[in-house]
Amino acid sequence: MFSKVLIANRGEIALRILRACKELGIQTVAVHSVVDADAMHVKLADESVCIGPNPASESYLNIPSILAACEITGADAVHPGYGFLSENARFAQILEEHKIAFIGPSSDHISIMGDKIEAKKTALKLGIPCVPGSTGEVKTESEAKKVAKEIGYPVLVKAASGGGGRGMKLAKDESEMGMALSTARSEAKAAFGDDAVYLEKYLGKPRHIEIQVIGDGKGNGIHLGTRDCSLQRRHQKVWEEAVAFCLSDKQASDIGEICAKAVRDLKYSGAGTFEFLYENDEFYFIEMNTRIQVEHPISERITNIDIVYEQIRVAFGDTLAIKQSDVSFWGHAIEVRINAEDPQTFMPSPGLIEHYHPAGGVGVRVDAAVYQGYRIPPYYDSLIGKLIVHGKNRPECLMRLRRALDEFVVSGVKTTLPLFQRLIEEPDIISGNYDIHWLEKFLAKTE
Amino acid sequence: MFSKVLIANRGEIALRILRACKELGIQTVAVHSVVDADAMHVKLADESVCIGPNPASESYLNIPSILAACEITGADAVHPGYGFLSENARFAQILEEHKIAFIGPSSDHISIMGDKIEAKKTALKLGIPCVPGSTGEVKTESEAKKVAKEIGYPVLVKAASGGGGRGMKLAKDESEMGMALSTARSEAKAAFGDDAVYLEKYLGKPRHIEIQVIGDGKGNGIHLGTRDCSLQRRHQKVWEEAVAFCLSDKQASDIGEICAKAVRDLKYSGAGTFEFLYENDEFYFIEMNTRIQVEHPISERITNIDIVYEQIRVAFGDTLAIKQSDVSFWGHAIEVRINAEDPQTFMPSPGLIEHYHPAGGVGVRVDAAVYQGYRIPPYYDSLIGKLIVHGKNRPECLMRLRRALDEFVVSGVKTTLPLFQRLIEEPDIISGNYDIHWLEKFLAKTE
Amino acid sequence: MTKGSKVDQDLIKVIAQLLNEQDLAEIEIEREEFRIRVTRSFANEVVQVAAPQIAAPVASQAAPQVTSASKIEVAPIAEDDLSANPNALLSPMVGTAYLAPEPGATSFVKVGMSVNEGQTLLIIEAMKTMNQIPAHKSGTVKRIVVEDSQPVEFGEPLIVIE
Amino acid sequence: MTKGSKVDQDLIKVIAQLLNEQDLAEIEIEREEFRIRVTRSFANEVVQVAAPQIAAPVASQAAPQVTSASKIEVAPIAEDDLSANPNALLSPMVGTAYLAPEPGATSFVKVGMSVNEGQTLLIIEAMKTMNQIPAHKSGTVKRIVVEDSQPVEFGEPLIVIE
Repeated sequence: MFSKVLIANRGEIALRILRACKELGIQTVAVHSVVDADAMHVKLADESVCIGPNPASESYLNIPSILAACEITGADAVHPGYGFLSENARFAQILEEHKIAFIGPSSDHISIMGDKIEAKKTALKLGIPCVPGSTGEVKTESEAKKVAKEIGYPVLVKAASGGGGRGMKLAKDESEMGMALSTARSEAKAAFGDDAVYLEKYLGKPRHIEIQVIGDGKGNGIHLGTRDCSLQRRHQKVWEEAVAFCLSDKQASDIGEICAKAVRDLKYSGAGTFEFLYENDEFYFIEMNTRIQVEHPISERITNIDIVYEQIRVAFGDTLAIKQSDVSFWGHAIEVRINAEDPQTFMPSPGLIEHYHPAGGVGVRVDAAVYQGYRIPPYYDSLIGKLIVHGKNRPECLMRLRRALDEFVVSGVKTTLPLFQRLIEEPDIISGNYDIHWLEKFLAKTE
Repeated sequence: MFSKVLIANRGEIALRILRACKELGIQTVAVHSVVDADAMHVKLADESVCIGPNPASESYLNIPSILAACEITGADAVHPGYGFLSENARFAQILEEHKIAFIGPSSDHISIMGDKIEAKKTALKLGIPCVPGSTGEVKTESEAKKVAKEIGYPVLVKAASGGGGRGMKLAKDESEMGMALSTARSEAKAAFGDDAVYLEKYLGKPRHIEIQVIGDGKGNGIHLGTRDCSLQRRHQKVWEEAVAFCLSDKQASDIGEICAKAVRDLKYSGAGTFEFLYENDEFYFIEMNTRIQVEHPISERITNIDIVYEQIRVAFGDTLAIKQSDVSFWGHAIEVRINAEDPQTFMPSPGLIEHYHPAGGVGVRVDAAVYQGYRIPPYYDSLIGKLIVHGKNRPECLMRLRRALDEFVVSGVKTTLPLFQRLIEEPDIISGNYDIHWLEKFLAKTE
Repeated sequence: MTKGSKVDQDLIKVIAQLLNEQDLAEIEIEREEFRIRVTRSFANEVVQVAAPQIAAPVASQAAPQVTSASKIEVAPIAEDDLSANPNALLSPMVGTAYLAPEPGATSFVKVGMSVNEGQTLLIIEAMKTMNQIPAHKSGTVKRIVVEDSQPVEFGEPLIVIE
Repeated sequence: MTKGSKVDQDLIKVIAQLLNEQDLAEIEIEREEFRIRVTRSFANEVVQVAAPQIAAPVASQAAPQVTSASKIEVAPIAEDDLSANPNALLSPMVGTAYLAPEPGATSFVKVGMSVNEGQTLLIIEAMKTMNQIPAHKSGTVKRIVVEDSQPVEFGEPLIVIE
């Protein structure tokens, strides 16, 4: 096993990785910006190295600095977490060249899945159902209109290098195509330095369904079931459930097996997620995330499999010890993301945590990197913790979530906890009757 | 279902019960002594009633006061937790007479199991293996010597109404019998107002193994597997594990089925625990606890069954919905009891909790009724919380426990957390090579 | 005097600025016939406030029938004060308070009445038993805190005698 | 009064500096007709002490090679002070510090030497690259904080020039 893992991240995921390393008996190195010297995972790590000033570009995204920290600490592996350098193929490649293990897939797989057009081509080859759309980049308005007519309006124009909703425009009919194309292109250029765009059929009321997979790079691959992450605001998930309760068992195991087979065929190594839109019993591939996801704990809870353990083991070169037949699903799990944000306006709310008391008791897991007296810095994203609850079935899980939300205290900063207390009383949430647009409509209605 | 449950207890178990009620949609009434007005479960309850001054005899043991609280709040059921009135047959009977449900077995079953001699007779009738000993009370020294010769020295003289090690004396050979008999008798008289004693074979290095059961009073009964609670100090458990890893699967399911059958034959209602000493592949019944146990969460974790839910449901009159074939066991769980005590001398350490930060993350459950700024009163027992960890197997579970202990912060008062940090490094603990005397020997050695 | 206070105000502003700039907790200045002390409060409050914060999320859900000192939202501050007031007769038990011997009858006492120590002031019913509650001292009834048929808990103020 | 308050202000600033430098909690000065008391609150540390508490259980396990400001057990207090001292040259990068241009060679500087701003004082190796680290000001080398071949992190004090 690795003797020392450097954790190239911060916040709750850094603590998550640190916990897994400690439990596997691996030494840990926390790297951090100046302001993060007080972070909980830094305090708990065996060693820590300040790698730069507060802006992420000079610290958590600073590849030379992180490599130098590997050198001076003798770390033999790097776990990138999510965000930051986790899907940076160049970083993975540089580590490969320096004979330091990257706890994630190969740089080639990151590259393929990081390019949306390439990813879709690969998915189609692997037999993964995709959204009807252009087979690649569309360059001219006339080409776009031709493709759009084939797949049927409304149509989305999307940036090839995009993400997080930027560089994405809707054309409801042919008259809107010119404008959608040019604005998507210029947004894409500005945001990603690449103006390539492609077309996709727009779905009216889809759900966001995703499949958690793990491969060992040797042709073994399994899936850990489905998640429904439809409750989103500006393409940011706020509430996730496992399993995706709108699917029949057969639908879930069929799409799971398609994804597991893709992992085997790709000889993909590490954890990954296939994301789909789901409407009228059809799945439409959106993208594959080649890293651990924020919402991984709900899959862990229903399968009793520690995904970060498995990431570390396969990165070390172990053969995947879990077969698909070993994976069973028990009950239902929900995660809500506790962000330091105003629960109505979603304005970030950094500052001092005056009181902190996490929920406890049966069926409750809290992954949070904060503590009473911790000052949330204004430089990074606002996720401060996750509340994960588990129950025998969805109604029991919702009741437990309601109970846990009542106990959870974070004060001094605003958080999204009150939003969840509102959501849990909504009939559509209780019945599970929501799609990817539901939350934004709900928020608009109650503004 | 019940509309309102009165929780006749305090501390972590009161909070545990409150959580279950909230999750089942039942209103809650917290009753409390004057000093406990600040307790966490009182703050979280729908209603609260101060039932008397701080001494337990005037509040938590004050039956008229608790009944009056039921009357004025309209509670239709009482959950007694553990300790206090939980095994008080008279209390159960008074509630029965007042048509208020007692969330526990019938007063008859409490009476039978509360009398050690009666309990043993019943166990023998039910086919439960017992320690060889006198068939009932021994009255004279000559009778005692005769019985002791038959079962073989060393022999324990035990109080019929005893518990917690009081009224219990060892006779290593015949010459010690006279003294053991008279001192046990006088201790029993002083402690329990009853000088009846009986004899039992003394076991040299037994383990404490127990079986969690649930019955519905209609002839249905299941077991939730085994626990090993051998790590004790002065007959107080400090560390419990599920399953009892010294048993083969067959041994575990055989003894489990014997206990489940006893529950069915007795028409026992509610949760209960059959406690055994175990030595040389033999089980010896000690007693049955007719209530929820402190260590119930480890059984909950490996079976995914919420024992408090089931207690409430069967007390309401529901038929047990879980069949034995529905009960499966996954992984290993360990609970450590966090007491506000000096970890070496075990002197109680009440006072203000200055910092409190419970462990979190995957596989960790914390049942604690304290918070930062809470003042632990000096009137009650010193249990302030429980740390429960779960893993795929015992080694993984131990590593997770080590990790969680490193994270757990309670300051301002002394706690037993440092004891567990020492224990987890002991080879005997790691290998599981311990019996009911191990901990006291370890503590004596390191004094 | 008015002018003086204006001067003090300016001085306090200056001191406050100093406290903040220099990250100080307290400044005290004393001269002949003049003394000023300015303090700035920090984090100590953190700990004590923790308790009510935990209760806060529950407030909206419950509709407690029973007034409890622990529920900040429910209990009027005045009652808390009464609990420590030696003039207040506190309930010795949990039960239902009755101000008259039977429904429709005249109350045992009214505000303004003189009472003697040991005289029955009200009845608390618990477990179908009517418990006569005597005055703990002689004096005049200043206030009847409970209403007829109201549930009371242990230690709850019932009647104030001065 | 205005003049007086100006005097007080200056005095308080001086005292505040003393409190901070000397790490004191309170200074009180009393003369005839004059008394001043300045305190500095440590309440904030309550919160900061929570941090070491979390770290504490770990202390026995780790054998950190890298000195980190966050590890109370490891970092000498002096270094914390140096980070804020304008005379201290702080490391602009993570790497390994070398005091001489090559193994066995004479050090770039010694304590007591005069140096000019921009003059190379040491080398930090990162990613097999030798980075010359220049003096941030002219003056006399008062202290060399790092040892030869020591790993350094971003912002770590290297050399003090006065």
